Amino acid sequence: MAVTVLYFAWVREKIGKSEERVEFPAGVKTVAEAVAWLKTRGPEYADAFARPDVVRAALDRTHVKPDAKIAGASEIAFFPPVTGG
Amino acid sequence: MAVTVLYFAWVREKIGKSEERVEFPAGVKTVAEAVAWLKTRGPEYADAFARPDVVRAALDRTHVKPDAKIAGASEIAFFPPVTGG
Amino acid sequence: MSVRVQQEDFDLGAEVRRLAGGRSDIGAIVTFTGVMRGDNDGRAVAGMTLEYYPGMTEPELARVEAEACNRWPLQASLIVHRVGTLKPGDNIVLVITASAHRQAAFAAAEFLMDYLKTRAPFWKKESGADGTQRWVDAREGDEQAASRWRAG
Amino acid sequence: MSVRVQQEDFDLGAEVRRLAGGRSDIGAIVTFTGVMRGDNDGRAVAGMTLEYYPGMTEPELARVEAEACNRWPLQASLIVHRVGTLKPGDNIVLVITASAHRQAAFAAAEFLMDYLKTRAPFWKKESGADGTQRWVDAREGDEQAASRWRAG
Repeated sequence: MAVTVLYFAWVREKIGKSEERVEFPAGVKTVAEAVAWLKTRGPEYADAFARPDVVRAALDRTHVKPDAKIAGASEIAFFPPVTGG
Repeated sequence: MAVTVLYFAWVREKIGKSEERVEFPAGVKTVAEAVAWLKTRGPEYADAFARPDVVRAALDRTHVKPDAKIAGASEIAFFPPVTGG
Repeated sequence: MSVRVQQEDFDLGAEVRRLAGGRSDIGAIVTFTGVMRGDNDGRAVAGMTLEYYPGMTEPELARVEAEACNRWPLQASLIVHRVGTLKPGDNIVLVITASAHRQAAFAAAEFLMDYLKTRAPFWKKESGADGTQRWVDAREGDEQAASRWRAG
Repeated sequence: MSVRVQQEDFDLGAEVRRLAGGRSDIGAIVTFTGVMRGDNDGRAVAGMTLEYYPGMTEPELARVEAEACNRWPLQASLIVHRVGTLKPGDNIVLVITASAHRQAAFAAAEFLMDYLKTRAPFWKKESGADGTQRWVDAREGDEQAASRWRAG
């Protein structure tokens, strides 16, 4: 299952890209599992997700919790806590 | 002791004037006593002060309670509860 | 920190620029504009006359404003209240508060409006669409709204 | 009822006129303007870049606005949030709420700001006066401010 993965703010800076297509293995079912798997891809990912409780996620542009199922999503985004306003 | 007495809003309309000089008798010490004495001056005063708990007072342009002493004041104002804003 | 009582309309944008323009110590600006509605308590209203107590209303507004500045760290504030004859849709009152943070600006603006409504000597007389006139009654809810600041 | 994300500045007076001008069913208009300060946590700040998530930020703001309209009887509302590069004194965000009565307008404006600060995808990167850059940390106080609306 290939999905578009987006990174924002310091997550984007640490990983060094704002967007990529990712083919998650079949065993990756949830957002938390997607993060764990991404961390194995290289030191820049390990650094960006060093504190996975800090990084927030959205599935198809809706805020989700780490236990959200990624099946069917076409876009996953990872970003720090928001600081607008 | 002669003081300037001002009336506002429907107190003014009922009494039929906005301002007058009044010589209160020596026995009139408080705002409540001033109201009681004014009520004896005619039916228009009796009507304006028919519910003395509703009419508010200021001494020299400061809100006061009915038991405030009028001695020394040069201006007494009577008006309904305020409705600005 | 100033208060004005005037017949003329006010310009919200211009007042905010005058208060906060070019300043970089202000993080939050809250404004409240009170507008005359065309109905009140289910009655169609054609116009309104606002009476005040010259010489008492201005210092009373200044006292209310000073109390807000005592309670919250405000960088700037303004109260403008109109008097005279107004029609539905006309501005009545403007309150502006500016602070480093939004909580102080919001709280101070609400406080100013609550206090102003129960303390500042203004009286509204409405002209109904049917030609009758009546003095607006003070609202019990306004007294309650003001009283919540006394404990705090 | 609308939301906008834009690089350009906004004009408070013009936005209020557009929302409420000529209407006689609105009695209270509250505006909140967030302005960039020249200091943050004791650090002198020279500039700021605001990043967002195109395609998510706008609908998220619209959801926050719809929630406010569910909770309070609003006649009109607006959220404008700037993105891109800003300097101290620049406007960041504008919230406007209009209602028949002031309590609803005040509460809805505070709610919009509290919710926006914890839900809308924006991220601020500050440039210090010393040339260093840093991403602004989310404030614990903002999360607490937003949580008070959940019980009510």
